[in-house]
Amino acid sequence: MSDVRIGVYICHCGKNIAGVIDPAKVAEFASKLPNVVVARDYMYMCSSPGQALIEEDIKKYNLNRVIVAACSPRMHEPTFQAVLRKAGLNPWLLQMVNIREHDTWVHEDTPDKAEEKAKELVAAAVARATHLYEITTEKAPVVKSALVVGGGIAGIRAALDLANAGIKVYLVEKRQSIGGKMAQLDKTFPTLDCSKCILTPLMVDVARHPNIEIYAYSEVVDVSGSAGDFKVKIKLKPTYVDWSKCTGCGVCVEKCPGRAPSEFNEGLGIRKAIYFEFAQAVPRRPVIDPNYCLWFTKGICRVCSKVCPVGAIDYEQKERYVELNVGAIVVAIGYEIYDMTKMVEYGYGKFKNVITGLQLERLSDADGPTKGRIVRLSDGKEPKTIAIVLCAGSRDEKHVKYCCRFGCAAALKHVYYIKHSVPDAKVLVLYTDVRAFGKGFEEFYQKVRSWDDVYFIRGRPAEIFEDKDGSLIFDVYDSNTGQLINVKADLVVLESAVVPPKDWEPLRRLLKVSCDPGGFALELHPKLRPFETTADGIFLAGTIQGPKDIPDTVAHAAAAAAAAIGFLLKGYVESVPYLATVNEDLCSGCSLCASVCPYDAITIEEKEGRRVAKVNVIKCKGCGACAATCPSGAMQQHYFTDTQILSEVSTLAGGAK
Amino acid sequence: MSDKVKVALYWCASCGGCEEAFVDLAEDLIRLTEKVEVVFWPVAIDMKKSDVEALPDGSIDVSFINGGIRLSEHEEMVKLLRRKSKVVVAFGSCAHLGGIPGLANLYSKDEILKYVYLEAPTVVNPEGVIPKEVVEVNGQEVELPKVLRLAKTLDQVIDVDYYIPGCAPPPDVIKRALDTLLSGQLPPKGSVLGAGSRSLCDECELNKTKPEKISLKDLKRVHQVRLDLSKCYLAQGVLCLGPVTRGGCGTLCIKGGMPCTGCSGPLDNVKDYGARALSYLASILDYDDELQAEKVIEEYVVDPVGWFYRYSLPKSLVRGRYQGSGGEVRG
Amino acid sequence: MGEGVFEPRIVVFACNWCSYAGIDLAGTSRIKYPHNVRIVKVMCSGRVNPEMVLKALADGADGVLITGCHPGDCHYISGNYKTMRRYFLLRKLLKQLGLEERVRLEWISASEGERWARVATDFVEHIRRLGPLKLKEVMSSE
Amino acid sequence: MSKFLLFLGCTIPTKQYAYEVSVRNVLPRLGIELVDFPEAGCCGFPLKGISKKGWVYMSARILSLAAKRGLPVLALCNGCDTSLRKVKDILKHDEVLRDEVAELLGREGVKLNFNVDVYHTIEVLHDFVGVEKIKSLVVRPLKGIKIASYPGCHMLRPTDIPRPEPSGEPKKFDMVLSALGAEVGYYPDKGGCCGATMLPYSPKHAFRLTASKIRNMKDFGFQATTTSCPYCMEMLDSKQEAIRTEVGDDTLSIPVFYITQLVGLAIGLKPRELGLNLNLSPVEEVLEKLGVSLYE
Repeated sequence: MSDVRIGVYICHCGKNIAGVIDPAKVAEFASKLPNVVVARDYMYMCSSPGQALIEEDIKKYNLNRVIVAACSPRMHEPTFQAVLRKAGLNPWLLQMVNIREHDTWVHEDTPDKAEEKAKELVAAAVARATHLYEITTEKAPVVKSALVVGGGIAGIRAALDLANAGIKVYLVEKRQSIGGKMAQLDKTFPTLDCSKCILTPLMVDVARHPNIEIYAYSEVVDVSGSAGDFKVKIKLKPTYVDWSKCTGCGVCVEKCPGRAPSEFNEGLGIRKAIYFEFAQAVPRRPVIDPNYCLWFTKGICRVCSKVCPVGAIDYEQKERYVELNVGAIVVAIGYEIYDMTKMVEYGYGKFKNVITGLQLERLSDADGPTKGRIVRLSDGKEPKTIAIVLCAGSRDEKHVKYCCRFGCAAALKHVYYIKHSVPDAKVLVLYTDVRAFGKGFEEFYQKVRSWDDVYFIRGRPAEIFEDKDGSLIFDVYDSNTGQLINVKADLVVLESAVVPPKDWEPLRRLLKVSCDPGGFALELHPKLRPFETTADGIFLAGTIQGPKDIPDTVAHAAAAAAAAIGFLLKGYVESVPYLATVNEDLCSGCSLCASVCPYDAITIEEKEGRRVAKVNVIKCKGCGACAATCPSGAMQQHYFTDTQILSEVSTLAGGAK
Repeated sequence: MSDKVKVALYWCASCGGCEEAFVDLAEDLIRLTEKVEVVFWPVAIDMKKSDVEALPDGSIDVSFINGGIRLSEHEEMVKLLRRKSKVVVAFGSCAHLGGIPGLANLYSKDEILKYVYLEAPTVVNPEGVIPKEVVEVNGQEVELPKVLRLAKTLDQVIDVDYYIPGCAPPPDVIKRALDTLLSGQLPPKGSVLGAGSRSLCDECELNKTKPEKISLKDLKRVHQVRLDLSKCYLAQGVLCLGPVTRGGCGTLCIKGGMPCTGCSGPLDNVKDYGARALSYLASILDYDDELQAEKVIEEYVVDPVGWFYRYSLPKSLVRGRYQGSGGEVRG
Repeated sequence: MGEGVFEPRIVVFACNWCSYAGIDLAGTSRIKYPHNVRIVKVMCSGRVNPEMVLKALADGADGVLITGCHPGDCHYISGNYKTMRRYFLLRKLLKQLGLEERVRLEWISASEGERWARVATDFVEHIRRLGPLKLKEVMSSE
Repeated sequence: MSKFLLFLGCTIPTKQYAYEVSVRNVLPRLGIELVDFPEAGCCGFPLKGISKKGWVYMSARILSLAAKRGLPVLALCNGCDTSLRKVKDILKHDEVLRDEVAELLGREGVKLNFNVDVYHTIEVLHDFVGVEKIKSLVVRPLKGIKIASYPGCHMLRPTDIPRPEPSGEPKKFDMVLSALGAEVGYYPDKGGCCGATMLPYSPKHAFRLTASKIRNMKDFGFQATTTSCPYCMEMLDSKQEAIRTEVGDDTLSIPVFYITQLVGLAIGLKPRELGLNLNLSPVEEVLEKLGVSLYE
């Protein structure tokens, strides 16, 4: 390292840093460290004047290392690397120091210790920076196509936006039809327009779009490759119907004698053994459910194959697999409602007349199991007293800590359903808070609150018991009036909590996406980059990132699509800088590095009669396992060499001397 | 006479093997005597400390010192030799890295004395006598050399110019080292002489037979397995320290059917031999299940220090068993 | 150090994808924890060579904490498994050297800001109870 | 043959002898070996609200002593069972408290070790003996008797630690009862609290709580009830008279048994061998149906 010239820049980040420690003091300390030519502090380093300051210094003092002590590198490393590039320096001569997230934000109680810590972190960075060197990265082309996982409203919107931008889209849906939860809803709040009426046209657009290929009744089973060039393996579950022949006439469904509980109707009502999810299903291609089909269960019937005019029925059909090559992946697999049987005290699953909000949607839907009549499931009678329980499982230490973000508005909508179907019904809304934050929500809330026989009680039921006549009895403490109220209701509707779908965890691991405490996908930044993930080329659309109502979901999906479009149209991805690199002179070809490489990126090759390790820069993802395993130190990782790490470690361990 | 290179040879805590190694030079030793004049070599020539003290400072060209530093006497002698010599060479694993006697750093000085003089099965010591530093023999106070708290390497006591590795250094290594020293143009200070600049695998014939990926289900110790001498031992599940050990010895042990135990020590830029060895061994164990991995390691790796620091405990970053506040608290 | 209450010096290795993000999260959520921890970022805990851990102890750290993604979550498929195995073996070695209480391995995911704060607090207290290490001084004193 | 340390706690040996008598006579006949555990003291549960450390210490002591014996613990009392399991959980996570407790135990030369299994009566009956075996031993089926299982709240709660009835409902109870030939079924507030904890400071409310349980049982046509908790027994059985007076309703009368007493009856033991003479509720009503005399 001949003539190392380091510039150190301490950011105030307004009061975020300067409110706890004195950046000037840290800069003053830094200026005395070896190889440091200039050290300054500034209000906002990331602001354009702040950036300009660094740029000028680089030229003025011809610096060849730059240290910025500010926020987390995960936030602004790219920003400052750009500054170096602009000033003609290799971006990997930059060293960030995290004195905000790792210091001032967590140690404000002990300011002088925080300042001491900041100084030590800077000292360590200086020690490390001394050993930095230029790193050149390569540009790899991106495949101009995208995979959208999940065909709910989020997936639909994302797919359409991508496709309209001229990008080839593969839309994978695990069920027979796209449409997702929104298709199950009767109406949408607060405007109360019919859900299907606004959804189905979009579903048709998807089906018709030249750039969109739908893989319904399919699942993602494997993902390899990397951003810009993913290889995705899709499993097409056996439908026992040759969709290429099928015309969707539906005779088979009509004639099928087999009966099964309808998933689409949340277990209320039945469907045929060969079925469409619902009338407007897209694609309009039926599937046979072997668990209920008489041919599969009893070896009789075969009616469908007899009536099919095109001979599309194929009982022998096996699952098939297709390999897709895409540049970006949009995850839009939505949510699932929390298993209400886990809340034993509410008796869901035990007592027939305790139902979920989604089940109420099906009851209220004109083409639902009761043709739109709201009834008690125990005896089909019209309920006179209905209790709607909000936050069922949500905001609950024992179950789901977070808010579902649409339960309140949904409950108001459900009051409307009930009053609409049973005008003289008495409705009790048991709430914790009514959070009417959305556009038009508060107005809607006021309206519903003003209706007769609608009572808002601030409290949750203690424990729900079933009376002999199937009606439900429970106590609820109304914290507004301080009264303990004994309720006897004909029907209890639970506005259930929201959780990620069961199949998210395996997919998450394939995609290497982190998750938040609730299990939802973790966004790259909660405010600035809520639809991207830490994994490049993988984007989030809708509720898989966290509970959302329909407007937010659609906005989120469109944003994800836009981000994906930007990523794909940029045309290239930069290779990781942190690649493994061999000092062939030192290498003895012991092949231990090759043994531990998870990507088979290292091979042992013959060179001048010696065996030496060779790194395949395309395959290498830069984890550094090889470098940590190499017994001689011949294998190193760019930007994380032994010398760089050890010098940092030893400074931190010894403290700022 | 005076044009001959003046050399001194001295041993500290040593088994004598390093002295033997010189004799093993055989006829080369004769040729050597034409070039050098031995001014001090307690093993071969009857000379006393006073003879060395009598020499003018810096009058010895090269001192070869073997053995670890365990007694105050060793410190005294090597400091003296340092003063008298232009060049000091740490000869053999003990002087270089601490060697086998360095493993005693796992025990406190008292534990050692207690064991050696009272508990060792071969000891007969009815009065339970333990040597003291000062003893009275008929009215006279006799002073014995002090046993140091920890065994040390030579360079932990005096400034060392070069190292010759090995336990003991094989003749070829010594020959190459001497040639370099006598050639006149000396390598940079601190160099390891006569040995290779890469790890042992580089010169090992079995390296070719090594599969591209080694992954071990179970580890075996040499006595538990019939080794296929034509294939890489490590790949057969036996700990061979070749990958982490400096080459140059010509893989003598491996040719003799034994895996490398690492007497030549680490390569230049390795800070801690044992840690590096440990790292690669753990990395190639084929266990991803926490409990299983823990179990296999617990069961098989009986004595990690003995494995990974056999010759280099005093030279390691930790240097021995920590006797301070931390170690004993809670189990 | 030395003056008044003993303030341990702890070096933490954190992987970029899970643990470092988790530690950042603790910051953004303003979850307080002792100032004694000093974080060293690596791309993957699998990059951490035991040599680095010993180096930290030898150069004055009182404790070392290695953190990585939970098993199965590694951004690089299997890096944390290698870390785990190295840690088990290292711990056994440190037991012989009387130092096993000084090093710990913890899994911290990107969402576990609170858990990180707990782990950090717990480890700092643990080391505080063990007292200063002063490895160099102790091991080179006569 | 599974072996357990018989941990009685403090309520049973002081006022609920019937439980101990029936357990000692019934379980061995089901192939369970009981080992006396005299060195164990109070589990400390009542201290919970006053001194966490004190409580944890007392339960930790019992766990450690059990670990020394190398046998799993059978805790007859719901409170003890909960206390021991909760403390295991606390010690697992709280390193500081762990050290403090270890120090306290050290004073009497006891080494802290909470690596010991704790089981409750119902688990021994259902998980270890098994309903099939019980069925096979029944000689006097409880045919035609509708029995309300009343496990006591701690069988089901708190749910953050393993509970004897993990389903949130007394399923094991009902399966054992069915095995004995009895009729079982649902009634409101089956898993509710008996009120015992309120007894010291508000007997009135405690009694009302128990009253509501008995009322529900009778409303849903039950002829008897059974529990596995000495506290619930205290409320349902011993205090039944007092409850009737408190709420002024003489119909609130129901025979109350320990689950072990019912098993004993079904496998043909004499009432006295089950301490049934110590029950204060009208158990005769059931005995008559079975054609057994309390004093035979």
